[in-house]
Amino acid sequence: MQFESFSAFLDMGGYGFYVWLSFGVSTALLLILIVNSVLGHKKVIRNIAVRQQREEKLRQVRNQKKIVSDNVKQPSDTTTSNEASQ
Amino acid sequence: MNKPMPATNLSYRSVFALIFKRDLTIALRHKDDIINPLLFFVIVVTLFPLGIGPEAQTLSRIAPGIIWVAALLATLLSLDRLFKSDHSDGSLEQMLLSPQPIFILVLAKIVAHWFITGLPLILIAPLLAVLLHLNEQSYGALILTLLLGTPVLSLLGAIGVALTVGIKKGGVLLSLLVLPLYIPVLIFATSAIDTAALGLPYSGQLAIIAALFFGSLTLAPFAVAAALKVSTN
Amino acid sequence: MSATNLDNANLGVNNANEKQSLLSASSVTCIREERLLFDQLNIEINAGDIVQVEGPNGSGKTSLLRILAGLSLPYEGKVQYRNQSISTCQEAFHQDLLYLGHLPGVKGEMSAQENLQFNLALHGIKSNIVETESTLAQVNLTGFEESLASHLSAGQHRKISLARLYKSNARIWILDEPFTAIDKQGVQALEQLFKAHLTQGGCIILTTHQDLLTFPSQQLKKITLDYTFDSIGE
Amino acid sequence: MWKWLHPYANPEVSYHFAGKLLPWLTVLSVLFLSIGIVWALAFAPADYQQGHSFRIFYIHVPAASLSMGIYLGMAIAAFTSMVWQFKLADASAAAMAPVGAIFTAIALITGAAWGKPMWGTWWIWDARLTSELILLFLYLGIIALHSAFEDKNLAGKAAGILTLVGVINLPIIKYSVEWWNTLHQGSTVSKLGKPSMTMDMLWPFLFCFIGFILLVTLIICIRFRSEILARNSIRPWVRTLVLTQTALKENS
Repeated sequence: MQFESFSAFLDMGGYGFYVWLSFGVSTALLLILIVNSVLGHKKVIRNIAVRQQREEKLRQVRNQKKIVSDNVKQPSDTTTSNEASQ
Repeated sequence: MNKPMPATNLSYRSVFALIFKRDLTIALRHKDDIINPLLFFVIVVTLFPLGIGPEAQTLSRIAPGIIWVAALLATLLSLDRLFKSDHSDGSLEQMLLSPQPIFILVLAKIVAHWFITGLPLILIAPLLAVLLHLNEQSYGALILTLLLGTPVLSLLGAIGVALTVGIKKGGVLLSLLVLPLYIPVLIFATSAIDTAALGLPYSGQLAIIAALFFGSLTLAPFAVAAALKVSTN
Repeated sequence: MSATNLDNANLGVNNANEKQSLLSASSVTCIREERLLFDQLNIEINAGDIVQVEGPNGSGKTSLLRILAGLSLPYEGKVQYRNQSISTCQEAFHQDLLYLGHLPGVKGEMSAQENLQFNLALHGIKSNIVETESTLAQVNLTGFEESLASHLSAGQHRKISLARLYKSNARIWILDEPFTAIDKQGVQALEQLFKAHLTQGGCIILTTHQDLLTFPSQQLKKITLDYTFDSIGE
Repeated sequence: MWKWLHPYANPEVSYHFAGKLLPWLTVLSVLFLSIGIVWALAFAPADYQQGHSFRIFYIHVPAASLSMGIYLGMAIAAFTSMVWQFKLADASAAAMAPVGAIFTAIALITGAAWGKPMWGTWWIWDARLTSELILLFLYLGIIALHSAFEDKNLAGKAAGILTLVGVINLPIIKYSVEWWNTLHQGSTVSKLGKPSMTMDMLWPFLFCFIGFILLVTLIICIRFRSEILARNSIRPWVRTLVLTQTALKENS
């Protein structure tokens, strides 16, 4: 231990302000970065979940429309590719 | 009645000439693009004595820095027109899809841009140097550094424009991307002018700027070509 | 550039004899703004084919054309020009390609004639004033040759860019909505031009809202894209 | 030669691999950093010239070297992505940029706080501080470019080009700034030197340094995972993963 008392430790031989400023700001910035990273991960998951739900809704609406229009007129199936994969 | 197989490989020189001529024609018919950055350059330089005070000694001390920083900002201001209009009207796509090497297309556009914006700056700089009481021994260094340095600004700036051309509010971003890259040119150019004022040889600084010029001349067009492909994607 | 290839194309043949397709896309997947536009798309385009890409807005028609032209990279899959990846034979591919996108690529500061001349020169086609005048006449721009493009309308810009088709020696034409802002007569003239191009061994890929009724159904292929919300099939 | 790398080129595998690393990295970085920082603050001897202000050194130097190191890592990632079309490399570069920017900021702030008692002024155009400042600008440019593009893949490519241009320029900038510094400052101001370190200074420094490296790896892993998810959001594995995660959250 380099210091005789806690107040001496805080004082850092007169340089206390600068030393604690450096360590404080660094800790604060790193904490912000860590919190931001963790929250960012959750946000990405939430965004994907929200979009998934929205797309599910849209898909249902479209399917309903399709059923209605299919009933109205017989579809002529000239289509390829993506429709088949649906 | 087969269509003839295209034999459309132009020589590099004629591709270069084609693009260069086109860009100069467009610029000459749209003179604002030439005049506005130049006016900006003049106005920024004249603001400094008003802000700092008219003492000849102070002004001549900071003249190299002012002229160079103003030239840098004027170049930055004019960079936008390098690819922006071509991008928004679709001619950039056409150029990228032409059978000509993109390297040459890009180089021709940058050289044309320098002719339109860099060269007028160099021509008007001695006039502004008079206003700022630049040391008489420094005029040669000023012209030489501008002659070698402003092409570097155009070349490096082109990378930034190529990266931001597809972005809606790319203007501010462009300065953030490009200005840090300009620092070495600024440092060596102003130092060369300062050294010249002392009557000392400044060929060392000039050689470094020349090296920067050749380095960016060979590398920048590739970076620009890659960036344009991303931007038009 | 094998002669047999061209001869086959000349007959309008796109059957089993023709192995080397002019342009082909294999299992191409495209994603835009985190949405799947199309997945594992396979396209083969031979000389003499005209391919119409259909689909509602936002279904990825333009994206598909841009991928075929090599402007955009697909998320997965590859595009080949005569069985070679278009990135490895870029120069040869670009010589044989004419792409007209949404944007006409016409500079307002240049006259109609200069625009056409430049666009042709970029593809290595030298043209003098008489030639460009007659070409511009074919798209009904007689009298506008000297006027700056900025004084012309959007439809006229379109025509300037379409004028290139008459002088082009590229075999692959990729045209995004070529008929927009073109009147009925112009459309008919263009269809004639398309037919001539196809019989000369070219191919056309286009998007349009018009029905291309004048083309026989064995010549006209259709690709229909749909607005989907799928995830990529693994 | 690169065959062993192949499984990690799969986003799903790397996502779960990075996930497995997280607890280890957390424990190790907390361990090393707490030992290192306590040692540095309370037990390491004071410098005979700079006194206790020397303790700032234990953050400043690791932060400064990491800020450069992360940039180098980003450049390597950008290069691999460009040459081998290795999409995960873009994701890792995107994960590194903000971390690097924060460490550059830490190096700048601690440098200023160290400079104040040493030089009597917060800011001095010292070569090292100036190039750190320019490095910060480069980082901010890359981050801004990342966020300016809607499409993450395009953003990665654009930022990759900028990173490579920056990495060619960085030595030139550093050299020019150093040269400029000696030209203008002369020898009147002593630089933020590396004083001769004794062994009882070196040990806490090593602990801090390793601790910071582990922390950087940890944060990059967290961000890397988010980047993978965001770039593969239409893959079925991401969809099922998101579904199970949200289901878990709703149940708890």
